Amino acid sequence: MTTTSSTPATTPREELDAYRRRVRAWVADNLRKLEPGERWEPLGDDDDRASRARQLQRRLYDGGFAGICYPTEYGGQGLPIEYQRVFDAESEGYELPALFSVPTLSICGPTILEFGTEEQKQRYIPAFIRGDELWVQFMSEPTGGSDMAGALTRATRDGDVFLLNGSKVWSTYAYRSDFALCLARTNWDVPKHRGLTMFIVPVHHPGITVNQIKMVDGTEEFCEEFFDDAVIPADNVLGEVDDGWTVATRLLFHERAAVGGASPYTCGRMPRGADAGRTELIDLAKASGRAADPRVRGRVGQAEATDIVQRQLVDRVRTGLETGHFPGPAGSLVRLYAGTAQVERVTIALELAGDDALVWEGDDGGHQGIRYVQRQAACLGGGSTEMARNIISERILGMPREYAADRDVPFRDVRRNTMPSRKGSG
Amino acid sequence: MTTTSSTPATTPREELDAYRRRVRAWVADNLRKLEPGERWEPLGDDDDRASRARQLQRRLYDGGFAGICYPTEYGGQGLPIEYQRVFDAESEGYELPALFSVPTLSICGPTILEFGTEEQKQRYIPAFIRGDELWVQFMSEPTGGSDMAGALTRATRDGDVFLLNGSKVWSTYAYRSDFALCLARTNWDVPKHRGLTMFIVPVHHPGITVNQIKMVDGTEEFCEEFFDDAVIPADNVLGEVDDGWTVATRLLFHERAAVGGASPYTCGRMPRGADAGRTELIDLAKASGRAADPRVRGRVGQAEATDIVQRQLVDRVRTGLETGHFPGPAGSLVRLYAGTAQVERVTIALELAGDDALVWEGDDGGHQGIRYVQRQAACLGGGSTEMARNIISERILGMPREYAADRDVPFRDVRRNTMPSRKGSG
Amino acid sequence: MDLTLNGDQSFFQETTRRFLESEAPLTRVRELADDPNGFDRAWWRRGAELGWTALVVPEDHGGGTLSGRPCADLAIVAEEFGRLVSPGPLIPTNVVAATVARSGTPEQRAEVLPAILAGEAVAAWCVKGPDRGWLAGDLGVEARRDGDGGFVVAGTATMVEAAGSADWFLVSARSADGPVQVLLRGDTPGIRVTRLGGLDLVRRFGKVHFDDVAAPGAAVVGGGPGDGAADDVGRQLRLGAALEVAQMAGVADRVLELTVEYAFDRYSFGRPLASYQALKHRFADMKLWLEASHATVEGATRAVDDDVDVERLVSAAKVYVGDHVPELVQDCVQIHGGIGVTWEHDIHLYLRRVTLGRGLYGTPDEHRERLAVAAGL
Amino acid sequence: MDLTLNGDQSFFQETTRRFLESEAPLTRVRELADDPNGFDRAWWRRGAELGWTALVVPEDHGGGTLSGRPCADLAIVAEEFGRLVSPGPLIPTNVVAATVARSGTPEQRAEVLPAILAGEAVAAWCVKGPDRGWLAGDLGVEARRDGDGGFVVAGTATMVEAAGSADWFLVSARSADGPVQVLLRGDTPGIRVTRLGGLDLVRRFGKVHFDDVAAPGAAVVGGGPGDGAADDVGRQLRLGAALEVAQMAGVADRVLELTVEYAFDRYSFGRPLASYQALKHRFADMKLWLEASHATVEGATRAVDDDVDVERLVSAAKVYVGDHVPELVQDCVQIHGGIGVTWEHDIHLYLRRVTLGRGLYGTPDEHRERLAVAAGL
Repeated sequence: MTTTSSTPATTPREELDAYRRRVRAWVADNLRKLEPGERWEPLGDDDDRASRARQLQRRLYDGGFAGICYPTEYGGQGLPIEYQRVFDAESEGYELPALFSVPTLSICGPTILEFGTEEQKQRYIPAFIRGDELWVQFMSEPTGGSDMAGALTRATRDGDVFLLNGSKVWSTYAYRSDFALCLARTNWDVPKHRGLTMFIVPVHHPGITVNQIKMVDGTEEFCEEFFDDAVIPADNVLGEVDDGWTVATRLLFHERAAVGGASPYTCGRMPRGADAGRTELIDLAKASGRAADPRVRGRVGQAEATDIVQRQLVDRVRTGLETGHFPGPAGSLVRLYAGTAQVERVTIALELAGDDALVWEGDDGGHQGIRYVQRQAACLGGGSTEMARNIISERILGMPREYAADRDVPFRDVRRNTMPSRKGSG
Repeated sequence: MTTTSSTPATTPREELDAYRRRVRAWVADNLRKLEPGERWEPLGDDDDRASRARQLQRRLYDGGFAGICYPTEYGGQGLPIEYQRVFDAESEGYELPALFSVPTLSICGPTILEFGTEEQKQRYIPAFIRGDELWVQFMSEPTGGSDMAGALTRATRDGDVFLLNGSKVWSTYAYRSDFALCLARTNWDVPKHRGLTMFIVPVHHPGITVNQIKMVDGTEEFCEEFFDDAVIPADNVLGEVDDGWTVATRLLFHERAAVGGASPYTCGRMPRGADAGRTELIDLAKASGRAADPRVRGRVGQAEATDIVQRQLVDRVRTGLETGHFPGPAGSLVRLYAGTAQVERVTIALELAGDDALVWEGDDGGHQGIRYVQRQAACLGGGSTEMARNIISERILGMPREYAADRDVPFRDVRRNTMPSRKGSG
Repeated sequence: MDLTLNGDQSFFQETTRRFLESEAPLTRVRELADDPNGFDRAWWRRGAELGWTALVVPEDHGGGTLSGRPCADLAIVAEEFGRLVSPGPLIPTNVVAATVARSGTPEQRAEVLPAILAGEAVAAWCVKGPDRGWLAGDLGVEARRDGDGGFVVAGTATMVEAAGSADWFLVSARSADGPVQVLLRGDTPGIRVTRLGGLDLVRRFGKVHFDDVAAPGAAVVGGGPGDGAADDVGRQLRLGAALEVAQMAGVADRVLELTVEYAFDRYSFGRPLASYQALKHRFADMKLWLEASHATVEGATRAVDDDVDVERLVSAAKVYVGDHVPELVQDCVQIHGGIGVTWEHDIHLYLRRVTLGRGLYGTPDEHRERLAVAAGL
Repeated sequence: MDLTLNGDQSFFQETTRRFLESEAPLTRVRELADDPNGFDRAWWRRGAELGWTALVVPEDHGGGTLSGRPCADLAIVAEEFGRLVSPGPLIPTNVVAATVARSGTPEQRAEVLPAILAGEAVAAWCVKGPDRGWLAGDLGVEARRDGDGGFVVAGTATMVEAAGSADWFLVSARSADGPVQVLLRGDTPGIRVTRLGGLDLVRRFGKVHFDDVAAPGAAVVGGGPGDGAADDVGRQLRLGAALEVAQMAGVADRVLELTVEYAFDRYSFGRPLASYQALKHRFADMKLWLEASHATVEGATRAVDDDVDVERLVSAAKVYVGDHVPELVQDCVQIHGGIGVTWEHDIHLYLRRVTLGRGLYGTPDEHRERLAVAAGL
């Protein structure tokens, strides 16, 4: 395989310290140091961002630092998690390919690794480790809200292919991605969890339309997809037909692990908005001319504390998951904290910005006001905070599950949202 | 009837303005003006408080201002609500008998008026209007929480009497009261709402033990009662046997009206703790030596706003109930606001008091700390804020009722709290 | 909503609502987002015909109230504006009209009021200096005496609503003898307007620069510097704040209404959202915030009309509504889920409006401070 | 709880918990409410035998850590103290012992440490002046030079824990040459202790008055006034704060545990409380607050041990735990219902403990200010 032609996995296994030295040297020579508060793949024209990610992933691959915990036979380095963590620590503050780290390498990848046939694994895993192909999730639906298993998108068997019809939403960068894991209903006569199938779907494909969704803050990273008799070969089924929920459950587990910072497959420590947020808040406080006001100072101190505790909680949850002190769903603690912390941060920023958040000279301004209008996105994307609270109470504290009216009912008989919900309310 | 021997109801009906002038004159001559922040029946030895209330009620009666909206044939003045409101306005800031206003006159009284037999009405109503007899509610039970209809106290028919067994809790001043309305189960073979009966129970009676409950702040106004084969004549049934929930529902309605300020039977405008709280907060802020700190000033301003809006909400809900814009349950809005406002007030006071809330010289001190430890009482007494939120969402917004596992089930088959819950948790 | 509207008021509310629904639906509001002025003059004239600019003007100047309470009457319009995030210079024009009617010279009244009443003239109020608070009283513009009762006005005022389309500017300025107000034509030489971008889709603001503008004695409102002018400025602030919170309450009313409907219609796991207790309790809190907001708006508008305890009651309303209504709308966004943060969904129009309203005429922090002062701290 | 305890630490935690459960159950704590000192000396000696006072003292002085991280080790005890609102001068005695071990003279170490290690001696720390903050650095007691390296100490310190039973006082005083610390016997002439009533049932505090107390050179800790002493005072504050939040986290842990049990056992309308989503979501928030509190307590204790970024991390912990743990306990009171506010129910013992802990060694407000400074504001 061509993939093995790059830097071979170090055998016999290199000592962690030696590895650390090698990483440090390579990072310094091959990656770009970020400006304070700068994010990975700095937002610009989207084209740049996606292709930038591909370049960076390729660079990691050539350096022998791509897919560190992936098996060597699929182009990975076959090393244990400690090595990835060493890389993460040493590369902190440098630019890395966010779009590959999540969801490609840490969510879609591990799911394929678990459920893929040998052919599927050989075909897809090396390609994304190399940075050739970017993946995305087709899970949420316009009518579905938090109820992933209530998918209405249907895949109808027709000989050795399936015909895909319906729509998905909230896929990130789908219009720049190559493949998607798509959950669709293949059986309507059984309860909802037992009639689903997971498909590997080429994003740019006849019968698939991808639209970007304009958000309140003007960004258009999220997409919605419409499927109109899109032809998907039966070979593209991941796992078993009608057993898609098993696959989806693991995919969601990997998502929580990635978000919770406990996945061995994420690459690098995401530069945290909080850092940016932090310097930003202090600049705002100074700009406001009220830096001496104890209320202003108190709000900055509050944001500081919230930010510090967030890092500490992430570390604790990661440790707890690794040591087995915490069950898998503990990732939801991090998710809930992240949502509420961001709400606090944005609200404080609005307060500190004063008039500048409401009116501004020139075309560019009001950032804090616009962030405030977009605020709740932090409590919705990647599983709502409501779902996180359900998971924490039911699966960490063991409290009774919410009554679900669709349990054990053939899905076709379940009361569900008929009208598309993507409508204005005015 | 002796009751008619006091000032006769003014007939033909006196003009409101003339009435106002008469009230104003009488109040000035017969009632005591309160100190700023002073409550009715200033807390002292409990004995004083209860007998003080009896004296005051008697004084109102002799002046012809007791039971203004009660029918004349039962010792009232038979006037419409406007007259009571005039009295309330004119008597604001003077001492009035709180213990009679609520629950005797505004909760127990109207319930007797609605469901009592002629004999019962003649026997009991004039006596409390005169200030001779104080009433209390025996509704809550140690194992019951918010679920009044889940009463376990049982009344067993034995010829022309009932034998009462079980216990009640959270009755205010029971040890100083004369009669109680007591909800007990008379039928265990029907769903919970259909097996209850309301009894008129003499508080100081063989087989009834009344204990005061010491609260976290040291007060002992609340009581618990234990019934041990207490003999209650069948004549003391209020309403129909097994139809007690109908009576209880109206009693709870009258309670909400009284709390919501919409009852025609309450007497006077309760001097609001908020007033006391307000001056108190300002004193605390000054005493703290931090009166110039914008954070301290902001907290005082916050408490001010919360207090002002509370009065405005009470007025709005009263108007809404009177004009029919709001349904009866709207009283729950006032109840919810009162709870959350008190939580805010007490928390701000703790903040302003600083060390003085935590340590103090001498025997008497730490009031703000102790109030803080008692804080949640404001969200529990008189129906918890959780119940208020249920009522608002279900009976004002019309949202689906919570699933109740005891609906339509014979009560003896309902899963309930067996162990007495009045136990320490350590 | 005020629970004690009289017949005229209810009818007025009805006609205003119907007019806005048909002549300025949200689709129209979205179109106006690209209009430099954010509203259409002809449309504004029709609103004026309904009485939007007449309520704070006494009858002998061609205006008139419905209930004898001009602020309460006008709050009805403001609330309807909130329900449909309507365009138009409602608040500044009325704030200026009220002062001209109360304190203007006969000439000023004759010249300005008829045009405002007819919806022909738009007026804006210049009060807030850059980097200054609303309530601190440190005005951004300075007025220097300039012979025979006139002044030279210099400085900059910001957050001036409708500055870009104003035919008249009421300028609150500081002078050696205390605050003074002058009324100037929009085209007065030396006045420069910088149009500002803003969070709200259609309410427009500007910075107004005064480069030594000559304001003759005839332009002075309320008889020159001193207590009279200071009192007028205070009344303007309170009227503006009262109308702003009324508008915010209207937003809360409409958004909660929409979200409750949504919770009934929307199914999750085979159950309507409205059946989930965690959401029901949040709806209960929001219902409380809404009713308490209505209560305090009513208290504030009546206080403005009666001029009794008005500073405290307006500040309490600005604190309560400013703290709760934006959070109410945010939680409604949350309940809507992802679509709630898309451009296509209308709820962000409402969130923008209340985020703006929270800051105008004094933030909750500024009004808390004012309440602390009033409390004797 | 720290998720990475080593074997020795886990064993130590176990033995401490078992000892407290058998020798200081809540019934005993309630009895001690009437004890002037709030704890029993013999009992304290037995606790000392378990190592409660040895962890911050280096081995060559007879102490020793379990993990090489004295503060982290001691936090284990503090957390157990929180779980059972235990009595005893745990924090002040250890704070003083740590400083004597680190900066005391050989004589001071020899005289004080063995007695503390044996549980024979109780030590208290005098730092906070009446009406002064914890962190402002303006100490309440003044020290004037008095020939050959000695000082005369005058003034009052308040919120001195265990003042009434202290055999030794470590006094942080301001002097012309900067802060200075002296170690004085409890019976030193001129020291007067006023016992204070307090919110906590068994943790006792006092005001300590110094009427021109003579402190000889031999009493000075850390070589006189200056940076060394200032550094010691800072370390004492941080150690005290870290142990205080550890104790508060222990309270939160136990109270949430009890309330979750209660929610499973308690039925309302035929359903367990734990099945009501509105409560489930509040429990989820509380679980988050608990885990985040544990996380930041761990961060703070490690920072104290490693002396890295310690001021920020201790302040963050005091802010987060101080804001969330009392509210967590309050919500658990709410879920318990009426019995939660009765004297008979134990939950108020926990609420008293965390309300006190919130204020000791700096309120959340004070630590927010400190974080703002650290952030460069």
